[in-house]
Amino acid sequence: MDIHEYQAKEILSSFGVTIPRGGIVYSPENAENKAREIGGSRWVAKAQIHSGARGKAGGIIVCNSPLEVAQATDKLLGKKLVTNQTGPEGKIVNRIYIEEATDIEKELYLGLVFDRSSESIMVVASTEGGMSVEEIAKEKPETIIRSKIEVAVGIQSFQARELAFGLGIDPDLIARASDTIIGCAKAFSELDATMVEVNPLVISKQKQILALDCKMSFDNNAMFRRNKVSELRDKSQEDEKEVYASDRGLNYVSLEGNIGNIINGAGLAMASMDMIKLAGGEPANFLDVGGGATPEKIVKAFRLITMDKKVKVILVNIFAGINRCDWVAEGIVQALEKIEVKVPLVIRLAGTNVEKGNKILKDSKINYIEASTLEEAANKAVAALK
Amino acid sequence: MDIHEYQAKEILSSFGVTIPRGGIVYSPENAENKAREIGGSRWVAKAQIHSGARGKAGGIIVCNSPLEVAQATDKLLGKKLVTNQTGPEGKIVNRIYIEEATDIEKELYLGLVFDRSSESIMVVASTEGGMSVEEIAKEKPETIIRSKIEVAVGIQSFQARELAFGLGIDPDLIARASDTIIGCAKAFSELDATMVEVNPLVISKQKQILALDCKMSFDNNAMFRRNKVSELRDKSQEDEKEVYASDRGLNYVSLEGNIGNIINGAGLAMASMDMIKLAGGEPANFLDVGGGATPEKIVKAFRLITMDKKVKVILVNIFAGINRCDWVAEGIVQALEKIEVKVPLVIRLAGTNVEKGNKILKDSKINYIEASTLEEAANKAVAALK
Amino acid sequence: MSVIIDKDTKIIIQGFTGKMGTFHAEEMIKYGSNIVGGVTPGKGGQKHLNKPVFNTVKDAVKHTGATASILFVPPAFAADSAMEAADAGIKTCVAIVDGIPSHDMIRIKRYMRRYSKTEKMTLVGPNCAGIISPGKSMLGIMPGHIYKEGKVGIISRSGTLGYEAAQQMKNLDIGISTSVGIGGDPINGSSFRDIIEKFEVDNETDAVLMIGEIGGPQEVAAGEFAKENMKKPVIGYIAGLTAPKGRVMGHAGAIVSAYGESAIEKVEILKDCGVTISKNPSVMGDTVKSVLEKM
Amino acid sequence: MSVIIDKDTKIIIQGFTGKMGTFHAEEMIKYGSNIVGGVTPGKGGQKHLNKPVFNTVKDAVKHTGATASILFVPPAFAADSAMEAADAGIKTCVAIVDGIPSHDMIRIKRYMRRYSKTEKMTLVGPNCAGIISPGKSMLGIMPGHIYKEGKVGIISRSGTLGYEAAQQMKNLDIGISTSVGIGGDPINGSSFRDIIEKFEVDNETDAVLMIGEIGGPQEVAAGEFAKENMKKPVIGYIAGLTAPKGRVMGHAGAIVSAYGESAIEKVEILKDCGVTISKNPSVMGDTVKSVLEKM
Repeated sequence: MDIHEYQAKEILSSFGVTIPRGGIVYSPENAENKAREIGGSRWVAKAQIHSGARGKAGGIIVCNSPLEVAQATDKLLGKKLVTNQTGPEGKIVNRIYIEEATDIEKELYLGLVFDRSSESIMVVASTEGGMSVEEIAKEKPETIIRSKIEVAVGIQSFQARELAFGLGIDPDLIARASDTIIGCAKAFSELDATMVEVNPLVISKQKQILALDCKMSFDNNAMFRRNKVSELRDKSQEDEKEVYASDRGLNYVSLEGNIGNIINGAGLAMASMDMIKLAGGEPANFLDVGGGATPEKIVKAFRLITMDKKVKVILVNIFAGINRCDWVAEGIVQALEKIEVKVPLVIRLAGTNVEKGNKILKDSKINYIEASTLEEAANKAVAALK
Repeated sequence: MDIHEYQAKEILSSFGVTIPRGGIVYSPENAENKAREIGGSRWVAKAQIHSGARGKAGGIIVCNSPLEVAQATDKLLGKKLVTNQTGPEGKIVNRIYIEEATDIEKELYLGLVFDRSSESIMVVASTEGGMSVEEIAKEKPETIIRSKIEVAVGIQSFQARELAFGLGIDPDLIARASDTIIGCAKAFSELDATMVEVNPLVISKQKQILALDCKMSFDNNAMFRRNKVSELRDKSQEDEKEVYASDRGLNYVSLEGNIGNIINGAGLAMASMDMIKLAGGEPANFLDVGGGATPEKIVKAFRLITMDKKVKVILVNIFAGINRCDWVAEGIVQALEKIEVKVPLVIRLAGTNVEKGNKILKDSKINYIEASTLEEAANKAVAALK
Repeated sequence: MSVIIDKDTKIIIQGFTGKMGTFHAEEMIKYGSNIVGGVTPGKGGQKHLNKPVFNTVKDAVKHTGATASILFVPPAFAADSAMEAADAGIKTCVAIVDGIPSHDMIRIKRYMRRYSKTEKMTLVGPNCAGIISPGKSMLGIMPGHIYKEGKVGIISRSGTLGYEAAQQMKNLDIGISTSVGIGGDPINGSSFRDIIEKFEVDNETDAVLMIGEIGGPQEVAAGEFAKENMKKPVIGYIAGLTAPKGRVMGHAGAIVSAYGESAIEKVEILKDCGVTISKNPSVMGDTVKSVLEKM
Repeated sequence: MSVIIDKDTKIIIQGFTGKMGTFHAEEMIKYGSNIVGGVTPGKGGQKHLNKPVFNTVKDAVKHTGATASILFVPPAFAADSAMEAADAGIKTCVAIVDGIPSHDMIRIKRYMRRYSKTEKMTLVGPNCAGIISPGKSMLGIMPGHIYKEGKVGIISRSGTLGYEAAQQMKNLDIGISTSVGIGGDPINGSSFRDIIEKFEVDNETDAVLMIGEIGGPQEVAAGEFAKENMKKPVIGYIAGLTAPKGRVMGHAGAIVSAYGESAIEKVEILKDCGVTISKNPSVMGDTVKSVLEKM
C-alpha cells in the first residue's frame, strides 16, 4: 500500500526526521491561508499523487506570494497528472501540499527496502539525490552505498554514521544526518513498511538536513495491526479494477494486451501469460483467483474481466486440486448465467475430475472453446482474436 | 536499583498487567480518604520498604473500615521493619500503599531474570506462589517451569501460553494470564530491568488474574537512558554507607566483621577478604576503589571506612598497574593528613614502582604496618586486632 | 526413507479444529499421512477426527512423538505458531498460510538462529502447497492423485504450476520422489537452495525440476549451488517472461527489482549453471523426460 | 604466533583522541604493540600520536589493515562501537570499559549471530584489563612489566587479581604465553570456555591458569570443557569464599544466584573436572609451579 508524500512526511517527522514546514490543502483559499501560516517568502505547491517524477509532469509549482500559491493550487486541483510512473491514464490530483521553499545546497538519496538475500533491511544512499534510484544505479553506480540492518537488534548508530560519512556530509552535520537515517529505519521496522524513500534528502544552505520528498509503502499483509497506517489509503490513486479486485480477494494486475485471463495460482497465471505471448498474443491482465477457485471467486473474476473494454478474448485456465473440476465447471456455468460475455471464451480445465468438469461445460448452454493443455489454450485464445 | 512495590505495580500496569485498585499515602488522614476513594469494604495497608517478607514482619495489615486503614497507616509510618531480607537494622517505612483486598483463589509465582548461560531472559513460574522462589526451589522444585525469551525477537505469545497452561490456568483465563506474562517481559526488556517478580500472581475468586505483589530491579549501568526509572530511587531504603560509596564511584558492600578493607579491583578485593577469613579474621566490608586507585578515591575510601564504627583494623591492599605505587602512596599520605585514623592500619602495595611507594610511606609521618604479600597483609591485619 | 518426510513421519496439525485444519487433515489422512493429533490452544484433552488435541505443540510432541507439523492458523498468528513448532522440537514445519507479514517472516528467521544447525527446524512456506512424497506421505494441500511415485524431485514456488508439472510428468509416466512447494513470498522458510541440497543427497532422487518465477535471488543461488556441488541433473522453468517490471504478480515475491531477477535473466544465468531449461510451461514434463533419457 | 594477538597484529584504538584512549595508546606503543591508528568520528583525516585518525572503523581497516581494536568509549556508546568493529571485519576487539548495560551486551551477542563462525569477531570484555602476550603485544591496560614471557596461559575475570597472579609467577620465574582478562560483567564477550579452547590448541601454551570468582556458570562450563577435551593441565582459583549470598561483590557478575555459583561449589566442581585448585590467592604462583614441575 502506497501513501502520499505529505503522509509519509508526517510519519517520518514523528520518528525524528526533519521536514520543511508545510500543510495539506484542498482548495485555493485554504492554500493561500496555509502559505501565510507557514510564513516566509517562497513556497512550493506540490500535487499529491501516488507517483514520483511529478516535477517534470508539472505537478510541482514554486510560488512567490500567497496569491501565487492559491493560483497554483487552483491549477493543480482536479488535474490528471501523467508521469513516467502513472501509465498513460495518469492520476488525479485531489490534495495539494504547501511547503516552504528550501534553499538547496546538496541533494542526496536515501532509501530503505528489504534485502531478500540477507533477509534483512537494506539502507541505500547516494550523493546523487533528485533522480530515481534506477537512474542512479545506471548512471552513477559508484555513488551508491549500502548498509544492512540486523533485524535482531535494529539499526545501530555506527551504521547511520558510516552512511552519513559515506555521503560526504560535514562532521558538524553527521549527528543530524544519523538521526534522519535512524528515524527512517525505525519507521520502516515499527510500521511494517516495505519501502521508505527520501529523495531528495537535502542539505540546505542554512545547514539543515531536510527530507524534501518522501515516499513510503507498506505491507498489505500487516495492515491488520496497523490501523493508523491503513486509514491513509487513498483509493482514488489506485486502478479502479485493481481496487475492485483487491477488495474481493483477487490478485489482479492491469496490462496492455487484449486477452483477458482468469487463472488459479500466481505461478500458473504467469505461465499462462507467457504461453499467450509465445503464441503471439498479449495478455490484458494478470488475474489469480486463488489456489482454490470457488464459484464465488469465478463470478467476481468474470465481472472484473468484463469491466475491461480492451478485452477481446477471455481465457479461463483452472488447475483444480482439492476443489475439483466439476465444482469449478459449475462455478463457470453459474457465472455465465449472471454475466453476459460478448467475446470468445476459451476454457481449459485440468486436474481432479477433469472429465466430469468438461462434461458439465459441454452439457450447459454456454458458448466456449475447449482446450486441454496450456499450449492449446493459449493457441486457441490467440486464434479466436482473428 | 530496587524500587517499591507500588512503583513496580504502576510500571507493570502500564504494560498491561492487571493490579488491584490502590494508591500511595503518606499520612493517616490521607489513608482514610484513599480507602474511601478506592471503595469496597476491605483494604490492605502495605508498608513500602525495599524488602520482601513484609507480612511476617507486621508490615501488611488487613483493615475492615477506612478508620482501620488510618489506624494501620499510623502504626506503620516511621516504623523500622526487620524482615529476613533487611538485616538486623531493618528498613524505615515512609510510604504506605493502600489497596483493595483481594479474594484469593490461587497464588502463583512469576519471575523474570537474566539467564547467564543462554544470555537471554528467563521467565520462571510456579503454582506455589506466596513463598520466595528460593523456598519454592527447595521445597517444590517440580512445580517450577521456565521459558527462555529470545532477545532477538522478544517474548512470543506461544511462550506466554505455554507458561499459562503449565500453571494449570483455566482455558478461559489463558489469554489474560498471557497478557500478564507478556507485559512483564516487555517491561523487563524495554526498561533495562534485571529482575521482575510478581509474587503472588493471584487468580481471584472473581476469576481475575491480578499482580498482588510486585518487585522490580534495574540495571544501574543503564540509568543514563532511563530517567523516569532513576527518579524512583528511594535512598532512605539503602545502606547509608553504600549510598555514600555509590554516589562517589566506589563499590562498597557492608559486612558483619571488623577488618575494614580498601582495595583496588573487585577480584582482588574478594581475594583479600578470603585471605582475611583464612587468617582467622572477618571483613567489615567489601570495598573496591577501582582499577586505577586515584588519590581522590583513596581519600574517599578512608572517609567511608572511618564512618563504620565496627572497624577495628584497616587493611589497604593496592596492586598498582599503570597508576604506579609512588602515586598511590602519595594518595594515602594525603588521605591521612585529612582523615584521622584511630585504628591500626596495614598497608600492602604491589606492582609498578613498589619500592618507591613503600619509601614514600616510610618517609612520611603516618603510622602503619607494612606488608609485602597478600598473605602477610591478611595475617598482620588479624594480628593487629589483638 | 525419502527426503524430509516419509510414510512413518508423525505429523500434527496446528490449528487442528478449525475449518481449514479439519478439511486438510481429513485429506491427508485419506492419502495415508500419519497424522497423530493436533493443537488448538484451549481445546487440549479433546478428540478431533479421532485424534488427540493438545493446548501446546510441546504437549503434542511429548505425547505423540510428532516430528512434523503443518500450520492452518490465520496469518496474524502464523509466526508465533512456527516459532512454537521450532521450540517444541518439530523437525519439519509446513506453513500453508498466505498473507504472513514480511517483517514476521524475518523475525521467525532471527528467532531460529538460537538453534544449532542440527537441531534447527526446516520451515517450508509460507504461501505454499506443502510437501508430498508420492505413495508415502502428504504434508500439504495438493491433489495427491496427480503425483506418480518415482525418482524426480520437484521444487516449486507456485502451487498450481507445480500441479501442472506433476500432471505433465504423470502423463509421460514419470514419477516423483518428493515435491516441495516453497511458496511465493519474498522471505520464505526454505529456499530453492536449501531444498535442492537435500535432493542432492537423497538416494531416492535422480534429477530435480525447479519451478521458479521472477523476483528475488533464490533461483540463481540454487543454480550456482548446483553448478558447484551437484552431480544430479537439474531442470528449470522460470515463469513471468511477460511480467512487467516493478509490478507484483500475485505472489508478493514475484516482482523484479534488481538485475538477475527477470525471467530472461534468470534463464540465462541458470543455463550458465548447467541447468536444462524448459522453454515454456507446457513442456516441463517433456524437458524432464529428455534429461532422464540422457542419463 | 601466539593465541589471539601477536607482535605484528595491527591494532586500532576506538575512542583514540579521548583522554583514556590517548593515555593507553601511548602505553601500548611503549610496550611495543603495533598501533596503526584510531577512530574518532568527526576527526577523520587528522593525526594523533603520529598515527592516522579515521571517522569509522571500516575506513581504518581499509587504510591500515588492522585486525584488532580496543575500545575506550563511554559505556553508553560501547555496544555500538563493538558492533561497528565486528561489522568492519576486526577479528579481536577488547572492551575495557566498565558499566555497559547488560541488555546492551545481549544485543551485541545477538547482532554477532549474523556472522558465520569463521568470520565472527572475538570480543573480549567488557570491564576487563585486556590481553597481553608478553614480549609481543599488549592490547590492554595492564602494567606490562610484571608479565614475564613464557608458556602459561592466564584467563582472569578480575584485572588486579590477574596482575597478582602474574607477579607471583614472575617472582617464581614462571612466564606467561598470553593473559586474557575476560571481565567481571554477567554477560561478556568471551567466556572462560571460549578462551581456554584457544589455549588448548595454542602451541606456545603448556598450561592454563583460570582465575574465576563467584557467580555465573562460566567457570564450571570451562571446567567441563577441560575435562572432556583438554590435554593441557588447568589450574584454577575462585575468589569470593567470604562473599555473602545475594550481594553483588563489585563486579556486576559476582553474585551467587543459583547452585554451583558459590566459590566452594565451584571449587568442588572444578576439582571433579581435574582442575588443580589454588587454595588461596597468595599461592596461585606456587600452585602453577607445582603443576608445571609434574609435567
